[in-house]
Amino acid sequence: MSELHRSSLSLHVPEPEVRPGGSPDFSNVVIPRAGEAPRPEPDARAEDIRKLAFTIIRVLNREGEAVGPWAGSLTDEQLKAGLRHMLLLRAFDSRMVIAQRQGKTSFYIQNLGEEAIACAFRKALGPGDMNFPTYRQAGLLIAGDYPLVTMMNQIYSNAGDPLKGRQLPIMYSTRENGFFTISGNLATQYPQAVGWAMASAIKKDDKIAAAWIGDGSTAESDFHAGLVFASTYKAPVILNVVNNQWAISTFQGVARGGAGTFAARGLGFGIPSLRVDGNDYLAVHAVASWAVERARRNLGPTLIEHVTYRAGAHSTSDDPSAYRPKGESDAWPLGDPVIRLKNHLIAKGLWSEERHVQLAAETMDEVMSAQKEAESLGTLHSGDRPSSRDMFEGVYAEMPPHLRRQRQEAGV
Amino acid sequence: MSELHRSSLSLHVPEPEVRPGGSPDFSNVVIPRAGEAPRPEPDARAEDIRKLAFTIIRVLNREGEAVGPWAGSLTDEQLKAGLRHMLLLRAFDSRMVIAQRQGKTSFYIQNLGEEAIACAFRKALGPGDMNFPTYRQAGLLIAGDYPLVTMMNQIYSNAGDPLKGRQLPIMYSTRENGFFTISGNLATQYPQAVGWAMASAIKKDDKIAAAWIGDGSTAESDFHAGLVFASTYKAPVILNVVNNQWAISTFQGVARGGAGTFAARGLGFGIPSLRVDGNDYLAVHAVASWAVERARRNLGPTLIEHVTYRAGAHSTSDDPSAYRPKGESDAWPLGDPVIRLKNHLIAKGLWSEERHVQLAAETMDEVMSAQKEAESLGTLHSGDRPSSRDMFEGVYAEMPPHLRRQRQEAGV
Amino acid sequence: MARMTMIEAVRDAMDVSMGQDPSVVVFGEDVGYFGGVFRATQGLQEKYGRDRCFDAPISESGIVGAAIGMAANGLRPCVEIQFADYMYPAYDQITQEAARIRYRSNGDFTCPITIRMPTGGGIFGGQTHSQSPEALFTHVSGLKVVIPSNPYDAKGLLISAIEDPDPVIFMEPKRLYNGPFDGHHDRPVTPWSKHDAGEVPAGRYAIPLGKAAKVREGSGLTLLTYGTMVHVALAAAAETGVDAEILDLRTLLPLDLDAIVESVNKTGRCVILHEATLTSGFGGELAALVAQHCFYRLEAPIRRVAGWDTPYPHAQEWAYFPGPARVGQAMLETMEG
Amino acid sequence: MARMTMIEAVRDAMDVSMGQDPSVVVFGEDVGYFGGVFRATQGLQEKYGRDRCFDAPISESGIVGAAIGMAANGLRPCVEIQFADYMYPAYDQITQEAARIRYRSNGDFTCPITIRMPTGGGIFGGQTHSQSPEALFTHVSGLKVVIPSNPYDAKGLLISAIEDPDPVIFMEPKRLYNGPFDGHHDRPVTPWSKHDAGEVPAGRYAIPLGKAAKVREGSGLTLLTYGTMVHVALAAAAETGVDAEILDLRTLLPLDLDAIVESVNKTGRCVILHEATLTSGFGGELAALVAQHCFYRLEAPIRRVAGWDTPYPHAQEWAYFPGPARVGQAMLETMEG
Ligand SMILES: Cc1ncc(C[n+]2csc(CCOP(=O)(O)OP(=O)(O)O)c2C)c(N)n1
Ligand SMILES: Cc1ncc(C[n+]2csc(CCOP(=O)(O)OP(=O)(O)O)c2C)c(N)n1
Ligand SMILES: [Mg+2]
Ligand SMILES: [Mg+2]
Repeated sequence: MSELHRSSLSLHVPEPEVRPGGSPDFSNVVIPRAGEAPRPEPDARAEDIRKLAFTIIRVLNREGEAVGPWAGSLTDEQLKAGLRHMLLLRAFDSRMVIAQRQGKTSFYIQNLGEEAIACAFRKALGPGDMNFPTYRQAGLLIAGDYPLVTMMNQIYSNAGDPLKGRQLPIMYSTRENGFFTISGNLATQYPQAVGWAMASAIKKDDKIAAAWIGDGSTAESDFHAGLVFASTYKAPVILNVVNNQWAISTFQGVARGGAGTFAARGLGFGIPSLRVDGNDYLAVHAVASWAVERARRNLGPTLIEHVTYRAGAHSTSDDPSAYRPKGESDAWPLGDPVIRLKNHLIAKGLWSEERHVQLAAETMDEVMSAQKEAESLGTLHSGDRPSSRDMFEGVYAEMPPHLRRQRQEAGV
Repeated sequence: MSELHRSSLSLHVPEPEVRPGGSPDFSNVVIPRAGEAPRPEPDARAEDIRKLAFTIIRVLNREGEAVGPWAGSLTDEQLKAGLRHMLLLRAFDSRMVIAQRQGKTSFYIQNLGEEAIACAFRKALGPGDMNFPTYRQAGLLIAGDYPLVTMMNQIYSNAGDPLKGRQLPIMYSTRENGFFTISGNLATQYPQAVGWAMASAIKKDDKIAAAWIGDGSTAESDFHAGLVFASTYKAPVILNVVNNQWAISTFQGVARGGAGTFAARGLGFGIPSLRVDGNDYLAVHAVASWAVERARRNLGPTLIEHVTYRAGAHSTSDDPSAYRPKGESDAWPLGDPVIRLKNHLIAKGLWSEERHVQLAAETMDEVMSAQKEAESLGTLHSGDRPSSRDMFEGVYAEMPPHLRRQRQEAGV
Repeated sequence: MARMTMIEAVRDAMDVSMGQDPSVVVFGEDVGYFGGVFRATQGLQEKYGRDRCFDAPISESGIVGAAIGMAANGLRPCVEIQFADYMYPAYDQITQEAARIRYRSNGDFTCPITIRMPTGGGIFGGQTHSQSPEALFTHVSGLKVVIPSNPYDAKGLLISAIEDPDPVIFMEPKRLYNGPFDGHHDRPVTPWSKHDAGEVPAGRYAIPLGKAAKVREGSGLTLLTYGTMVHVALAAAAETGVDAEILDLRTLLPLDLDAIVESVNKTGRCVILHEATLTSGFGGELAALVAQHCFYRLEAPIRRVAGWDTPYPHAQEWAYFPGPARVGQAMLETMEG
Repeated sequence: MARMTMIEAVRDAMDVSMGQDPSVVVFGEDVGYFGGVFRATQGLQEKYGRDRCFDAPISESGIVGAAIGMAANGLRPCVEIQFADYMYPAYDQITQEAARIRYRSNGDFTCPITIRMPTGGGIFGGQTHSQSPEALFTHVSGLKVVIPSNPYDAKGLLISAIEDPDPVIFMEPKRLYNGPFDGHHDRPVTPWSKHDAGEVPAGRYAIPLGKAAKVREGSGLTLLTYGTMVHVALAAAAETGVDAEILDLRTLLPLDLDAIVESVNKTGRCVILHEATLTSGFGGELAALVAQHCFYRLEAPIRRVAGWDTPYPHAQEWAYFPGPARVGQAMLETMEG
């Protein structure tokens, strides 16, 4: 029986520092210096490297130099390709947001501010590896050289849509490009990625998997299921958490709770867990490569928290000015991933402002010509489209009698 | 693109050290000395006391002395009462296992070897606090002086069953005694306990909640949901994990995976997490009281991993000799909770072997006379029983028309 | 009396309930500061404080699980699942826990919670923003299932749901939030301000659970439906000229069987309409009940019009949606025999 | 040919499948070393190795989620959910993922998984070891749902399920594991060794999914059922003397509608029987289909006999279970009009 004096309880409801009307304030976000974090051996034990779950691994410093033990995973050509991918993705986003506003499709989700993560990560993977992405990893496709026009066909649900109009825009699927069919239900793909990786191990194959989830979605149960299975079977999987500070209108503190970081969750499972500067193309690539090596060498899973900021709206259905202060994106202390890589290339003498403007124009051209091609195949409400017949196909490998009857009834 | 030489992967499937045919081996279980673990202030931060998640807090040493900073939370009278509760529970279990074999009920689950946990924990709670137990916390009721005969009535589904025969045996419910209705679905009660505690905080009440789960069930998704909500809202709840080494035939390593302990899971949420010797009545009570103080002072949740061993079968439907070696229970290095508390009382000069035998006989008498009384009210297949009419009641507060029709159709 | 949209009516119901009963709390994903992605809870946090209206982590099982615990501790939580399509992680807590707490504890614990969820399609939401999973709840003893079709009913039914001593699934047809959509997606939308059922009295009023509404009196056939489809049925009747008696069931569980039997016994014909997938949908139960209770009065086979047995597609939304043309045809066929 | 129990037949099907196809893997709670709480996987780990048959953590969503990922990577997982009552944490993965992977990816990814689960009551298992949740699966486009009623069918259907290119829910009536239980709980149990359907050929054979079996030829009425209730129906026919034609549906989705319509058109009367709760159970769908397709041949109302609309109680098990007496009475009433 407690002898304590009982004082009354009260509910703690976490809230972000600032809401609309206030001025952006990230003074509580501690940003370690670039180059500071050590780079352990890939076979290090989770417990021995736990500090990496509470810092931010960074390579690019303020001067645009690549510093520290995580630097050096990419050649000059690879860096330039990375910049191109990010610009392509940015151009793609900007065109598709407009296309949605023009009614050419119903919905779009952009990647603004987070381009480095998926673009750099993709380059650390090999052929045959499989991503289980969320809706905010289009960079995996762009950096994988998946045709822009096919992406747009999907977005437009037009005659060229490989998914026959069945899926919401941006819910891509391409086995060939290592991109698992996106689900609209959050977090479900986490245990699936682990299962895919377990199958690889069961088959004694050498392919690995990557799971993706947002900060807010780590609260979902399937995040736990994924971690449990990855931890128990030491599956060759990389468990990515993209912490872009927001889950629609909800700041990351609501999912994170009392833990300092999302990477800390992985430590609870004995999974080596690292935080990386998600706006630093070089850092993402280096950390991803480290995790890929671990997986490939059968050393088990790695959790990576990518620290970034969702610079755009959640989706085309959302207006963030209702819940976060103006200019918060500009105040974000990790900067813009495109500008930072550009500055690095310039610092290295590989690049110039002029060439950058030119590349931006080129990538925009590329996107626009893809768009033209896609639109020639139709958009959501005009032109050629997947048929109603397509709606009845593919529910099963073979159409069962009741669906056949329904298709007849529908007269298609 | 990875440049690694690709060697083939293989699946890691954790297995216990020994299976039937082998000899029990707990040499890998590190047992720290009693009295060694420090006792932090209740407002300590999770990060600052993380070592307590990887050790075992123990009070009783081999000589039966209470040592170290966690000693001293109980008076002599309370200790003797504790011994009595554990003996009562043990007698209760032994009679009910036999009753099940005799066909007086369909099912039973015993608490053998784990008596200290629920019995001691219950005494750290105050009136109005609420437990969300699993099927293996009958000690909460016994130590709460809930009538044995009512428990048996439930087990027998007889005319005195407060649950009208609707529930499987041992799925007790008593709001008055701070015991939430047990669910047969594992882990579901974890977020419920947190919600109960949140309600207490919302109402500015001073009551707290305790959640209970087994080692195997921590793999369930609802364990995660509970931790997320507890961490985010700093709910006044104690999150108990009873690690009795087994989940039916599955050893704890399958749920625990690569983490050293189950307490480690709590650290991933920034929740102060402690491991305690679950076979040490004094240690359990001390740690529970510490956590109760935290909750009561609005300092938030605590996770407690109780390290123990399931000395009996999983349930009356199970025969553990099929999956674990003979004598494993005797080899368990933390000993038997009853004997340990007995030895402590003897060491303190408060007790003797004779009085112990006498108490054991008394508690058995108490159980047997309760059993007689319960059986006079009926058992599952004979005597007075809840009616078929009771089956239709209580689905809703008011019986809707379709159930009324069905009850008529059933002619009851 | 004011004209309200259905979202405003839903919000007003929560406002009234929170105002009259301090044990009513509201939470869910994005419902706090922001007021919910459909803005159903806008202003409630400001009015009632952060501990009575707050954001939840994205964990539907946590939301419902916590609500159950709160209810056991004397509160009346009214929680939001952002889309009905996202209720699945909470399905265990809803069906195995909330629905059975009273029964298994013999009333020692109860579970007065309301679980709101926008339901149905018609907004190009694809497979995961369009579902109508009501039949997955109607099979569960211990739940009540409510689906309003207009602002007036929405407010009165939601107040009843929140005041109900048992768990209520409250499904809000999202295509009706702004106006009475009749299935003609290519015509301009009528706003609720132009519709009588957009008249919503101020303050508390309750519409009892378990009672259907006759939204059109008729003698040719009986059409049983609920939610968005009420308006589609009305349009089909108008367009075909079939003198349909249209019942808006409003509560699916418990069901107003008397109203159904009375009407079908009168008309002798029955069409059942819902947006959810046909097979094993709630229409099956309705057809079975009508076939059983009205057998000797039926003059034609009972026809069901429903979503096809496919996932809800994106581009083919209007081929999937059981619009006025399909409903009208089923009515005409039913009149013929 | 050997006489087998249903558990042995199920085990044999997995054994045959694992033997012929290295991509078949089996996992679930307690299925590895121990061989499962019902011993369905006994010996498989020893025979095929730890990486083809292993214990899973107690996480049904993890089990099904991982199986989906494995299937996408070329395996054919056959997983066990320890009791159907524990499938709810996996319901999201089953219905929103497994069922839709093929459709949403247009065949780019597929999901050939089998999810076995013991189902039904009759073992005094109370609310959480007795449920029959088949209707929660039959409403989901993209799933197949199979329920065998004897060892011969169990083996042939499980082999078909494992070989099927799409996800199959395989429900095993646990009351039938050891013998053909006819609902007379107070009589001695007949073992499968005394029953013809206990004859199970060695090696591979497949029973096609989607085909019902006529287990009793008759002309008085048609009785539609599956699982345990097949034997209860047979007992009721024998005891009442009603000349019932009894169809064991075996696969609920896709359904053998032709066999149903043919039989009911012949007999003109129909009784539907299942153990699951009545309201919104699969019987509703069956009744709706019969009412639609056989309307002009029906001579009496369709009757449904089912579990009551309450949670499955413990002590009142035999009052809940739709035994031969209730079934017989429904048959007699249906013969009368
Ligand atoms: C199971 C489920 N619940 C809720 C939603 C609605 N929803 C879509 S995105 C989103 C926020 C996700 O935030 P986060 O995980 O941080 O990812 P981000 O959008 O920031 O990339 C929510 C709540 C959903 N899609 N699925
Ligand atoms: C959701 C769910 N899945 C599976 C089961 C079956 N089951 C009952 S007890 C048990 C083992 C639980 O082990 P643990 O959590 O360690 O608790 P213990 O029995 O050791 O006290 C299992 C798998 C269940 N009851 N509920
Ligand atoms: Mg986010
Ligand atoms: Mg255990």
